[in-house]
Amino acid sequence: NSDSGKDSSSSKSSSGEASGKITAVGSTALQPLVEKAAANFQKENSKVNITVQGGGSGTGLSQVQDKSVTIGNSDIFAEEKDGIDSKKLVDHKVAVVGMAPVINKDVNVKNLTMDQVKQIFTGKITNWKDVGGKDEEITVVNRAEGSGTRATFEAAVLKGEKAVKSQEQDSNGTVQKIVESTPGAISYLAFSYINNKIQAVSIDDVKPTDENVESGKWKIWSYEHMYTNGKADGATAKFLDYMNSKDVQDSLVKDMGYISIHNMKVQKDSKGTVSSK
Amino acid sequence: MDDIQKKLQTKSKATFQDYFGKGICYLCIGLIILLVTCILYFIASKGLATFTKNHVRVLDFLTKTNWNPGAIDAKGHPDIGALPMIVTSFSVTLLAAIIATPFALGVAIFMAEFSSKRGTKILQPVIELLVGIPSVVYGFIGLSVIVPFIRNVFGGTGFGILSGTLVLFVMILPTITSLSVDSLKSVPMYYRQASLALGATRWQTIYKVVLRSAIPGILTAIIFGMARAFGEALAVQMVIGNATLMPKNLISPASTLTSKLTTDIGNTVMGTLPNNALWSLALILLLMSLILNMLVKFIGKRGRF
Amino acid sequence: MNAKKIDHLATGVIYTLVISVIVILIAILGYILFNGVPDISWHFLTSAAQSFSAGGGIRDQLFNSLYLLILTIIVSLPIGLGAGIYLSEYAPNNWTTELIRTSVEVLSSLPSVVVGLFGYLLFVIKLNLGFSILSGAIALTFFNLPLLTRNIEESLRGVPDLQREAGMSLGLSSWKTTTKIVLPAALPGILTGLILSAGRIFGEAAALIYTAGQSAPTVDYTNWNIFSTTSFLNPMRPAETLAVHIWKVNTESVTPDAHLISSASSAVLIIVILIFNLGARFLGNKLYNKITASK
Amino acid sequence: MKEYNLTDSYITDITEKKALSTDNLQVYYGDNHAIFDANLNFPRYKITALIGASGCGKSTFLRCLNRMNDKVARVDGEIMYRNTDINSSKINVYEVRKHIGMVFQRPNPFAKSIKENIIFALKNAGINQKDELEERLEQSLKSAALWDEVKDNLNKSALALSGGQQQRLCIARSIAMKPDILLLDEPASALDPISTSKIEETLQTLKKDYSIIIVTHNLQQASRISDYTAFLHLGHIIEYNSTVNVFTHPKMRPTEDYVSGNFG
Amino acid sequence: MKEYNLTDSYITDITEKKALSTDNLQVYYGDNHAIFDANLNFPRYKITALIGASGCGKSTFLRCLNRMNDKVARVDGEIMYRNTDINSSKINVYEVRKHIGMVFQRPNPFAKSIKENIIFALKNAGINQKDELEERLEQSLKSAALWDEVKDNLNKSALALSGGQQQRLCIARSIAMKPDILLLDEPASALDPISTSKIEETLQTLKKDYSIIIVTHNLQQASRISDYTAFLHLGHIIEYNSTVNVFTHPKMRPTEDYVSGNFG
Ligand SMILES: Nc1ncnc2c1ncn2[C@@H]1O[C@H](COP(=O)(O)OP(=O)(O)OP(=O)(O)O)[C@@H](O)[C@H]1O
Ligand SMILES: Nc1ncnc2c1ncn2[C@@H]1O[C@H](COP(=O)(O)OP(=O)(O)OP(=O)(O)O)[C@@H](O)[C@H]1O
Ligand SMILES: [Mg+2]
Ligand SMILES: [Mg+2]
Ligand SMILES: O=P([O-])([O-])[O-]
Repeated sequence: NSDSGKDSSSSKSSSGEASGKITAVGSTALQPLVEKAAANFQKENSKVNITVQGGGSGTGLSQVQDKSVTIGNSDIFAEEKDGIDSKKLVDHKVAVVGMAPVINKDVNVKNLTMDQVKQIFTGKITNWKDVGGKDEEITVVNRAEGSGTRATFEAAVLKGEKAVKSQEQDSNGTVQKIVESTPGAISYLAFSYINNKIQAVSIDDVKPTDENVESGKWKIWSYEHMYTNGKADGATAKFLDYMNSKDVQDSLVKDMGYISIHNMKVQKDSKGTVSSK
Repeated sequence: MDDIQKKLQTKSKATFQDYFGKGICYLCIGLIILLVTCILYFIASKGLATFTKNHVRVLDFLTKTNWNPGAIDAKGHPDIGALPMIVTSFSVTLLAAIIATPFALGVAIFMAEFSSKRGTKILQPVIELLVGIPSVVYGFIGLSVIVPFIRNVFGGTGFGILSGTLVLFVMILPTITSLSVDSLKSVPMYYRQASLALGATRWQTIYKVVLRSAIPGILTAIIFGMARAFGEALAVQMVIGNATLMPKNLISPASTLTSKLTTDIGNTVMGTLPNNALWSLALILLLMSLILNMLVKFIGKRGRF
Repeated sequence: MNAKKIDHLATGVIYTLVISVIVILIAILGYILFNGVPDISWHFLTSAAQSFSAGGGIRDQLFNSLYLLILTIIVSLPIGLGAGIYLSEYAPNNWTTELIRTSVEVLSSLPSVVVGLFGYLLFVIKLNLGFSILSGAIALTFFNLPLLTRNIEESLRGVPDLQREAGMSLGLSSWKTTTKIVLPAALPGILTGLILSAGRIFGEAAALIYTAGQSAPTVDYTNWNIFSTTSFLNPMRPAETLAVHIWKVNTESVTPDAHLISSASSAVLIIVILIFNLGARFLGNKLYNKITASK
Repeated sequence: MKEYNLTDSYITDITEKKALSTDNLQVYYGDNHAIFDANLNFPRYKITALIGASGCGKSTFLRCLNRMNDKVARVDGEIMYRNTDINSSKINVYEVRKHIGMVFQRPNPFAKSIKENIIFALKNAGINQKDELEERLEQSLKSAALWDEVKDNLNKSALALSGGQQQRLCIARSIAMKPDILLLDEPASALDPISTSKIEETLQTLKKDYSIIIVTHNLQQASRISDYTAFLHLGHIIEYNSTVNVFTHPKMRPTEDYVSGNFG
Repeated sequence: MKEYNLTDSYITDITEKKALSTDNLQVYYGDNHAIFDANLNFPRYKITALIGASGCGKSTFLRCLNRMNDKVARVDGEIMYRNTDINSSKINVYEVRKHIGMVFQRPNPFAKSIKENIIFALKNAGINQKDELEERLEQSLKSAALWDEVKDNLNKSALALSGGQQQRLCIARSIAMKPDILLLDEPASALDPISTSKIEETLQTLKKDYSIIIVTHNLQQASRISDYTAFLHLGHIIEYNSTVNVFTHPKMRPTEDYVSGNFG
């Protein structure tokens, strides 16, 4: 199926000015980036009309699968999502996002081992004093089940074990706020949401930095994907090319707090296997 | 046959005006019925798919306490129990109504009976203003004021039923108040006069005459307030903690039907079990609001002399 | 205790309740305004929002909110009027009418997320309206209608039958009587309902996230051609409203000044609702006085 | 209450031209049979009074005559007006009401200006020339003896008038439509004696051009102003005769008791 | 309306024992001065009628007498009852109203049973013995001439009574409190003549034990039942005299015009 979705009445000519209507829906994390890129893109391609919306990765994937939208934005591989037939979808990786455990500042812990993180999130360790902090109960704050951040974090950290039942929040902003204000709280956030009011934790003495992600030392990261149903063409293809161009990767992607896809020295497949590029 | 006689027997402009007006009104109400039917059908079909397509047992859904749509339990059934959410929804709703009612009634009595025109003039718009504050804003005030307050006073994380209750209390206060005012005002003036002229005090008049006859209206107001509390999502979601656990006490994180629904819906794929299960929660909400409405009707009937 | 003492006591209790409610109200409004008003500036009101950098404004969101409000009222008021008139003037007193009333009221207590998702699947996807102001307005109509209908019905019922009899006995059709006699007399009540629902529309976020969308593409405020995609009047463009903006800024935004934007936007929202409230009341009274020739 | 035989009645024959007549009129409120076999002829350019104890059906009967009971009650039988049965479902009720006007017990002016109150219905009836409207406005207010009191304030709200003035405005509003017949349901019972006598005077002058049927529970009023009187009891027309006869030589026992105050 | 001199008045001296008197009573609705310098003495165990055109201030004046105008209007001056100025702010108004009962123009029974209607206020006033309640119930209904009609249906809703019965119930409700004085504001104006005459009879018997002040716009009624009559005009008491004198030898010009129907 090579049609790029019914919303896109894109012109077939691949040269010259593209025209058409593109709707990109899905991941809220990716939305601002694509929105900004789309605005810049439309300045040069005034005949292209791009609508960018959130709704969550699940929404993005299922809508692009139904061809209701042109592009489905997702934080996770289509293969990871139940109910999505990934064979029909074409993946376009547009950025990399690193994630780190974050804790409330008063806990005063700066480093954990991968195993400790795992035990905390599976509910086996429940007090900070067991990992070198003060005597305070651990409050685990999870992202909502099915969120890309949670899927990535659990794949990298829990390795198949089940997370403890605890608080869940459906957005990064709320998690940030709760960790900031709740004593003893721990959660995880994409690098872009980490600020100086919360404590990002090193794992096995590796600091959560862009360089460590790029080199593969930091294990918790994922791609930001833009899926099309079938091969992209016309304006959609042109826009996706633009997303991958230096223009976007070296400026917007960085501004957003993401890592450029070009800088990665390792790559990950949908099963989570990491290999060097 | 004279002119008038003929006129009597033929349709006139007024007749057509009436056809026209009737047509419009039927059209409008028809449209509303269509909308309602659509949305009911939509939710019912989605919500029932959990049971028909995914073969979750209704009884399990309503009585089990483990919500785990991704997994399958020992017997091979999907592991979906909504009881924690149902219990939490009921708890916050009832508690919020219990707290809000005395305040709302106090204000309503003040506005309807104490006849201080100026007080009413100020209170009325302020109460209307409260209705317009977005849920998110209530949620954030809850998150930054109520949650820390509860944490400091009662311990725990501060997230839980109590915080949810307090936020909802403020949110349903205007609803209950303004509907109660309406119902108090509809008690005929002469009841009050009659009672006062008999030497009853103002409070005796309010309590034994006015409130008595306004009771059906006030109950309706409370139930509408409860319906609003039951369906409120964004604000509750921020302060209740969203843990699909059976609430053990008022200050442990819990999850209401709506908060679960809003938290997860964007992260699931249409047509899959996790998504259908969420729609089943919506179906419960719908049924609840139906039951609450029936209750209103019932009270209304009983209340009439 | 004698009756007079109880009277004093009850009065005291009621005053205590009223004062505590007033304190709560003032605390909430004060909290929002105190946190927000200092950050409101002309620049804030008139510049576009920023995704990653500080200093963004709410120009488009504010306009979208107002535009959506107006569109929603345009869509829902006539329907609400028609349905309200039906229920108060035409509906027979039987179980079908009760059923209609019940279903309308059930609609009013549906969580707005559900309405939003329904609107998303039906209008945005099925009817191909896309993420647009129009989809948003229709979704908002869904939960605006029940309240509005109920309110209009009750206001109409409040007008004494004497007025209807007067109209009918002059040979007026019941439609004319209703629209020209009863409706004007019911205007103040209808207005209050309208203001209340306008407040709700203005503050609604959940139903709009999936219908009117969460992005505010830059529009051209000089383009009055409502069919043009860049026109600010085009109802087919996506439109993030102020309430949605507050939601988004709080939940997903990476802008450094998210907190500031959120509190200032909340304050703006409340101020706009207040202005709307007072304005509608003022205009309504004017209109009422004009129609009824009272002063 | 005394038991009377309700099947006996005395109905006089009207020799004058008839304005309206009812033939075997029955009214039911659900199961409640409110009017039984009413056969009455109302003479033209006369005032006919309907009297009877509270709840006997005076208002019910009156309201049938211009179909105000549509949707409220079931009305069987014929009401003949200009050789047409206006109780038939084929009849255009709006036209009926233009020709048979009605004034109610409690004054019910519209919440509009005095002027608007009068010309509103006229405009709706298709009268649009300014002259005609002005003329009818003045004429009807004069007929209702209200002109002098309001002529300088025609744009004032009708609700600002006193009760008696409001009632006369309602009469003016009715007659501005130039009806044939005017029905009045206790038009003066909410008014003070001054206003009442003004209204009575008005009716006396109106009767030159209109046939008037008036319900009243004030026997003095009935005897003062009406030419014919019908006495109703429990939904039955017990006696119908010239007013003088009804009050001085009642033919039926219940009537006699009622007018002499020994009733019930 | 004719212009009369409003400062002249004729107020007769009451030689009998007084039930109530007003001294320089003034009433203001905001800026609107509604009652001017009312100085009236109401004799004990007599019926005093207040008459006058609509809006002259009859109701306003009456409502002052048991402080029903509190919060509605500003009332200056003294109202002496048992040598106490009951218009003073120190007075317990609830007690005042127990001794000075009131019945309104439109019957206003509570939506409760007949029995409940009567004992409601009694219970509020702290009377709880069953015997006493039953006794007062029967006594008051008998005084109001309603006992025979309702004694088998005391638990029926009061709203199911006819208008006249409702009004008598309201009178019974008032006198169950054993007041000294009974104020009635046009108690019969909404009723048919039968009910009206029942009420008038009731008042005649009540006057043995109560001092009664009644507002009426029915001059016949005033002359039939009252001993004294006060005529009000535009807020002024123009004439106060024995009823016979007021109706047959009015001292003042406005009174004369009013009672002879030449007023206004
Ligand atoms: N809308 C109605 N529905 C049911 N019953 C009614 C209705 N209107 C009147 N009735 C009944 O019909 C009977 C006649 O009532 P109607 O109002 O005609 O009496 P009336 O002679 O006008 O009395 P009144 O002097 O009190 O106005 C009464 O028994 C009354 O209860
Ligand atoms: N609540 C009120 N507020 C302001 N003005 C009032 C109020 N009640 C009465 N008035 C005014 O006071 C004056 C006297 O009114 P009142 O009701 O005492 O007259 P009335 O003699 O009882 O007339 P009616 O025979 O129509 O009952 C009138 O001018 C009236 O408009
Ligand atoms: Mg009647
Ligand atoms: Mg009065
Ligand atoms: O990026 P999220 O899917 O975790 O919101």
